[in-house]
Amino acid sequence: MRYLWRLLPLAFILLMAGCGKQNLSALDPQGPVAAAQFDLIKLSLTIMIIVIVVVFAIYLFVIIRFRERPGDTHIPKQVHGNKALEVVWTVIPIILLLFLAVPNVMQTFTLAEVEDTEDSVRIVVTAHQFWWEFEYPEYDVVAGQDMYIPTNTRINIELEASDVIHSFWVPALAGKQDNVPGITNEMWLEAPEEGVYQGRCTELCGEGHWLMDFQVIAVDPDTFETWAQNMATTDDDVEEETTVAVEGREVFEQNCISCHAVGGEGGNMGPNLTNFGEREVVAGFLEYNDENIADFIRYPQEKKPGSLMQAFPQITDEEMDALIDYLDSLKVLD
Amino acid sequence: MSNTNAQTKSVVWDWLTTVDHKKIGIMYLVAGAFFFALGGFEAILMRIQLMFPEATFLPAQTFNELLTMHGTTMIFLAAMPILFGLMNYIVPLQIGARDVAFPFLNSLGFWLFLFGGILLNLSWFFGGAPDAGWTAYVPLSSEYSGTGIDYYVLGLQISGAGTLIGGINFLVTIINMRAPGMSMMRMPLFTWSTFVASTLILFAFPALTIGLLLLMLERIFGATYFAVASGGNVVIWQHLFWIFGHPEVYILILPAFGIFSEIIATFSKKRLFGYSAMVFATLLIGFLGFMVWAHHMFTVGMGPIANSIFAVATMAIAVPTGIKIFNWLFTMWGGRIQFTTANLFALGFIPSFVMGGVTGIMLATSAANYQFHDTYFVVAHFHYVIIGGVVLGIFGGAFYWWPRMFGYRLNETLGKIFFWMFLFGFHLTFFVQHFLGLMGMPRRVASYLPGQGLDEMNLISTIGAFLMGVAFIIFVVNIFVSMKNKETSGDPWDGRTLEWTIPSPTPEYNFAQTPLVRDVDALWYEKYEGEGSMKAAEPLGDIHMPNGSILPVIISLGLFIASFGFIYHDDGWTWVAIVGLVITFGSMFVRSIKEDHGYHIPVDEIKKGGK
Amino acid sequence: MADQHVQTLPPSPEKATLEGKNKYLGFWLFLGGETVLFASLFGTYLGLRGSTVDGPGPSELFHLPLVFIMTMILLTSSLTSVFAIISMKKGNYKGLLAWMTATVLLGATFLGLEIYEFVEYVEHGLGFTTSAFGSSFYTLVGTHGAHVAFGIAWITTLIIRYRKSGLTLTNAPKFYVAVLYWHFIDVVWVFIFSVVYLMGIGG
Amino acid sequence: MAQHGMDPTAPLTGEPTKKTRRKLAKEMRTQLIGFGFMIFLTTMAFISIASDEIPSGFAIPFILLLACIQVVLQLYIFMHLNERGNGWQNIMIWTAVLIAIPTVASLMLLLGIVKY
Ligand code: HEA
Ligand code: HEA
Ligand code: HEC
Ligand code: CUA
Ligand SMILES: [Cu+2]
Repeated sequence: MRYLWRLLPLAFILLMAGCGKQNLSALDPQGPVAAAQFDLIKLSLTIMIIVIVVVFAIYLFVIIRFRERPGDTHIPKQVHGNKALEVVWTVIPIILLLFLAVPNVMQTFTLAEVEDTEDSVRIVVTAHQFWWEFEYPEYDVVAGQDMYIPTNTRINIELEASDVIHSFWVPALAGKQDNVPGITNEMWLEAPEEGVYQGRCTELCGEGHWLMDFQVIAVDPDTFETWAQNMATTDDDVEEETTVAVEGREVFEQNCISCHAVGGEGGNMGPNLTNFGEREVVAGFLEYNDENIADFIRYPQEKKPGSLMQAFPQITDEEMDALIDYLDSLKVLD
Repeated sequence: MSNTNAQTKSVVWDWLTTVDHKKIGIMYLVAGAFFFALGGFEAILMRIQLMFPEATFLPAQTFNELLTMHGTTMIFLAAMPILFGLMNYIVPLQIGARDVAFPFLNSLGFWLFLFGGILLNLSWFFGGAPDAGWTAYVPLSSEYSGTGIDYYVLGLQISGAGTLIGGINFLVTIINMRAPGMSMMRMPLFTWSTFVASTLILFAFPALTIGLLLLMLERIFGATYFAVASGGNVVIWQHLFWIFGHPEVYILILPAFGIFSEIIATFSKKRLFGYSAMVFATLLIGFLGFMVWAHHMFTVGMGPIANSIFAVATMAIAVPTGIKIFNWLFTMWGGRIQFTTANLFALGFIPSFVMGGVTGIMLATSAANYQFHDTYFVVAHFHYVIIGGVVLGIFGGAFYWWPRMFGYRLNETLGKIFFWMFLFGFHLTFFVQHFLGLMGMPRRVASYLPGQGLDEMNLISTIGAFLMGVAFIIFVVNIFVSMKNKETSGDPWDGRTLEWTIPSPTPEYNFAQTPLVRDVDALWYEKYEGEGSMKAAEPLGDIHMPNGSILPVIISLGLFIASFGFIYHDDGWTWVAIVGLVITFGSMFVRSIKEDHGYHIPVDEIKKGGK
Repeated sequence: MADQHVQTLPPSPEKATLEGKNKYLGFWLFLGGETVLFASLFGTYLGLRGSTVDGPGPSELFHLPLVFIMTMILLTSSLTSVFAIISMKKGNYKGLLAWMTATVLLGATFLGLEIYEFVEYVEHGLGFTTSAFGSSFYTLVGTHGAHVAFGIAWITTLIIRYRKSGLTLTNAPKFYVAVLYWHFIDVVWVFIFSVVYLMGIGG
Repeated sequence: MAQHGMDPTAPLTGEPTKKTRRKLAKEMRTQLIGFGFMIFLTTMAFISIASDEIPSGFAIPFILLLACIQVVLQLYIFMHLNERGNGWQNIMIWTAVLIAIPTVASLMLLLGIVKY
């Protein structure tokens, strides 16, 4: 019997093996928080499968055994009820629920414990229609779209919103919490493995909701340290490799700086672009290539409906090449 | 005053002014079915868009409008009104009454619902439908959305008022107008569940009324309850919405439970197993339903104590629900189960609903809910309970009571094809959505990206939705092709309860003589243990009937007109609001000063009709 | 029909007919709904009462003497409506109308004072849109005020409509139910003066 | 049905019975005492806030208690909930109160500002 119980979730996982992307699925947890939640999911699922099996068994027995057969016209005995049975099916569910409720309450409190420790990293995540801002108060760093974290380190996250409610979800690392205007929510997570984890907004926040994706990039703590230092210290003169990039910087300073910051300077109406050259995706979801970057800058609303970035159809091809060169050169790691 | 007005009125006028609970019931059914088709159509459009990744069948904005209107339409304008239709028609018959307690208000409730529903749907033509989800979370719905939300607010406010009136009406009817001998503990379960659902309406809808009022004042008159910049708080809306919203889902499911209790007992040819436990469980579900609303808000940041309390309270609902499930199973145990279409729906319900119910308990696991919340897992859960529970209940009830309501039986063969296709399509659509959610697909997304392992299951889901659509069309066809099968017997299923004691078609006064009830399942008792037919509790005499009135239509119309004045009040339309309100309050005034004592149907006529 | 019947006064004319019973019960149920309705408003107010932003707060605005007078007036109007029902049960129809009129007049005075109060607050800088506190305050107290206004209109209609008819089995439930409504308005006010005004001043 | 033989529009004539009249006289007394009590409770509430002697830590719960007492008095004296035949009315009103309590509490506390 015991053996059977353990088998059930296993069967389920086998069923699901190969389903979903590793860095996206909640069924393939990559960190302690997601793992704890997955354990609860398995526990609850096990209990639910027991319930389903019992109900289905009685059900099938009843409808087969007591079906009306041709010519049968007997009047069944009009039973009123049965006290003992009633007690049984009241008490057993209560016991089953206790098995779920107790660990759940414990986990609920564990997941709510957000305390800074010596080597924990704090990140303030501010959600905007339809992009993400990550501030590292301990490092004086602001990043956009890509959330860099050190592996094996407790990451304490503060969630805020600048306009409507959003929700911060990185299924492979941790369940979600909402970014609510006027309220600060907290959560924590940890990533043991280096990698890129897909994150997304899960609260309907307007037209661009479905594309409000971001990435969590876990790197080893040393790399992270370098990243954070460079993010904080790079100032305006990013090493410009080509003169084209210098031209590009001019275009950028004319058009874009009011909304986008690079190296500490510029507005914050759009994502910080200090490390844009290291993005894997543009605007959270577009493959990183010149064409997509150009298209997005010219017609952001066509690429990402609802996007609040201003469109720049007037930028010439030449300017665009320079601009992209410049954006490409914005790197902080090596 | 007591004139027998036998004037022949035009058919349309007759329906517009009727206060007969049976006609009002039928109007609810027709309007509800229309909105069901509309909401289903909207669902099909969404499923087409989600069939393939990055599809461009619908713009994101339109998708958001569709999902909002689909949810709102299905809950407020389809499921609830259809249930109201069945309650209206059946409950007075089940308790041996000639009408509901307030026939005039009954009619008013219907027209308010209808005009509210029309208003909501007109938004499609005037600047776009609401787009913030059926839950209309602020500040998206208060500061970041267009006029669609105004239609949502006012449409729901008006139809909600109708629902509240209906709820009070059922309560008073059930408490005060039961036939002699029909004690509370002899009432059929459908009546009981109507009673509890009406209580939930009575206490849940006011919270929605206030929520909508605040949202309206905020949007139209600049109030700042939710505006963070002026010290407002956006979580207030969520509480108000869910204090209403969670009981609402039990308002939907309890009547369906009632329907299944009737069907299962009838077609097992057995008395309901554990009647008093069933009643008690219904009451308990109703009560607990009010104490768990915050399980929709686990991720909003209330804190771990609050989350834990609401999680455990939510799980507790499994117990009374389980009691009901097992009582149904044991009603069938030892019975003689007939597989009529109506009963097929009940039999399809049990496994489907249990699957949806247990995922509800999984969702209630607060720490795990952080993974489930706002994903397709939730979508799968609630369609399993709503379609596997409420919608199957509605169709089961339709097949069961059709001969009573319309005087003919629906075709069984077509009915069974419909059932199997619908059930199969339903599981196909929604089973895979559990996995979609866990694999990282949020709900309310206008599309998804390829290469994330979500493609195949979305395609499967859409195919299932098409099957449901085709099945529904078969049902509609069935309605028309079956019309010729006139049902002459008033008791086609060997029924157990009072509604089957009446000849078919149902006379407008229901019972020539109020029946005397001697046991649960009054008719069954008389048929198999008593004297074969119902005893009468009163001598044959004139029957008092209420007069019809057009005022309900006018009152509702006034509010409908006033709504436009509010919505466009910035454009100088305030006078429209005033005109509308004058119409409404004016006709209420007329109603209150005009005494109307109805008329009597003389004995002779009853003798003719009741032969 | 029954026109010749002599109708003698039953002990509870408001519940003598099925219609009367239905109305009586239905109205109580409605009051149950109203309870949740006002609870929602009270909750919202309590949630937001600290959010005065730059506008004035409760302790700067509220004046106990005015609220005390308003409370006494409303309480007294509840009593006059009780007298009205006692008159009704005695078969004293004139008394019923007279006491109902007194109730309406007291109610109107109350409403007048409330309007005066609101005007005063607006002058002191608390508009409907000034702050979340302002919005929720006006909504809660204003909804109560709207109930008072509706009650006044309702009872006035009854008085005018039935000024000559004498007490009948039709209008007895109507008067009775209107009085129930009036008491309920008073019940809500008890919480308003305690929770909004007294707690607003007391901390 | 019940109203057979009754004409709802005919003015009700005749005197109340002796018994009814005695009951009404007693009722009058109850109502007046109740009213006096309500005035007293209200005045107490106002005084406890107006006076500087009483700390608000005591005054606030005290006035809330007074409000609850007063409401119960209103319901049972003015509104006659105590009379026979009001079973359903009592059930429904108290259910409403039972639902109102968590409603108010959660709107006050569970707004995400302070985490519980
Ligand atoms: C008819 C409608 C209906 C019904 C009946 C239910 C029933 C239940 N629901 Fe569901 N629910 C919805 C409609 C419904 N729900 C809707 C529409 C939403 C989404 C709203 C939105 O966000 O848009 C929702 C969302 C929802 C959530 C929020 C999810 C989220 O957004 O994160 C939760 C969380 O707790 C939940 C829980 C439950 C529970 C515990 C039950 C229970 O009542 C189920 C009880 C039944 C059983 C458990 C099965 C039978 C029992 C037994 C056989 C006994 C033994 C069982 C055990 C021991 C487990 N529901
Ligand atoms: C009673 C409630 C109810 C019912 C019955 C349904 C029925 C269906 N629902 Fe839905 N649904 C909700 C309530 C309901 N739903 C709610 C509350 C939401 C949340 C909204 C939100 O997020 O705000 C939702 C959301 C929702 C989503 C998620 C949207 C999103 O998050 O992006 C999806 C996606 O698949 C979906 C699909 C369906 C389908 C395929 C059906 C099918 O069962 C529909 C079947 C209907 C038909 C089969 C009718 C077909 C009619 C025709 C084909 C026209 C023909 C006409 C004639 C013959 C006259 N629903
Ligand atoms: C009105 C303010 C505004 C201006 C001006 C603006 N942007 Fe943006 N930009 C945004 C916003 C907002 C976003 C986020 C869009 C989204 O993802 O929804 C964004 C996103 C981007 C992105 C994707 C960022 C990422 O992290 O993937 C790039 C690249 C970009 N902008 C480049 C530019 C360039 C180049 C210019 C000038 C030619 C410019 N922007 C001008 C507001 C602006
Ligand atoms: Cu942000 Cu959805
Ligand atoms: Cu719920």
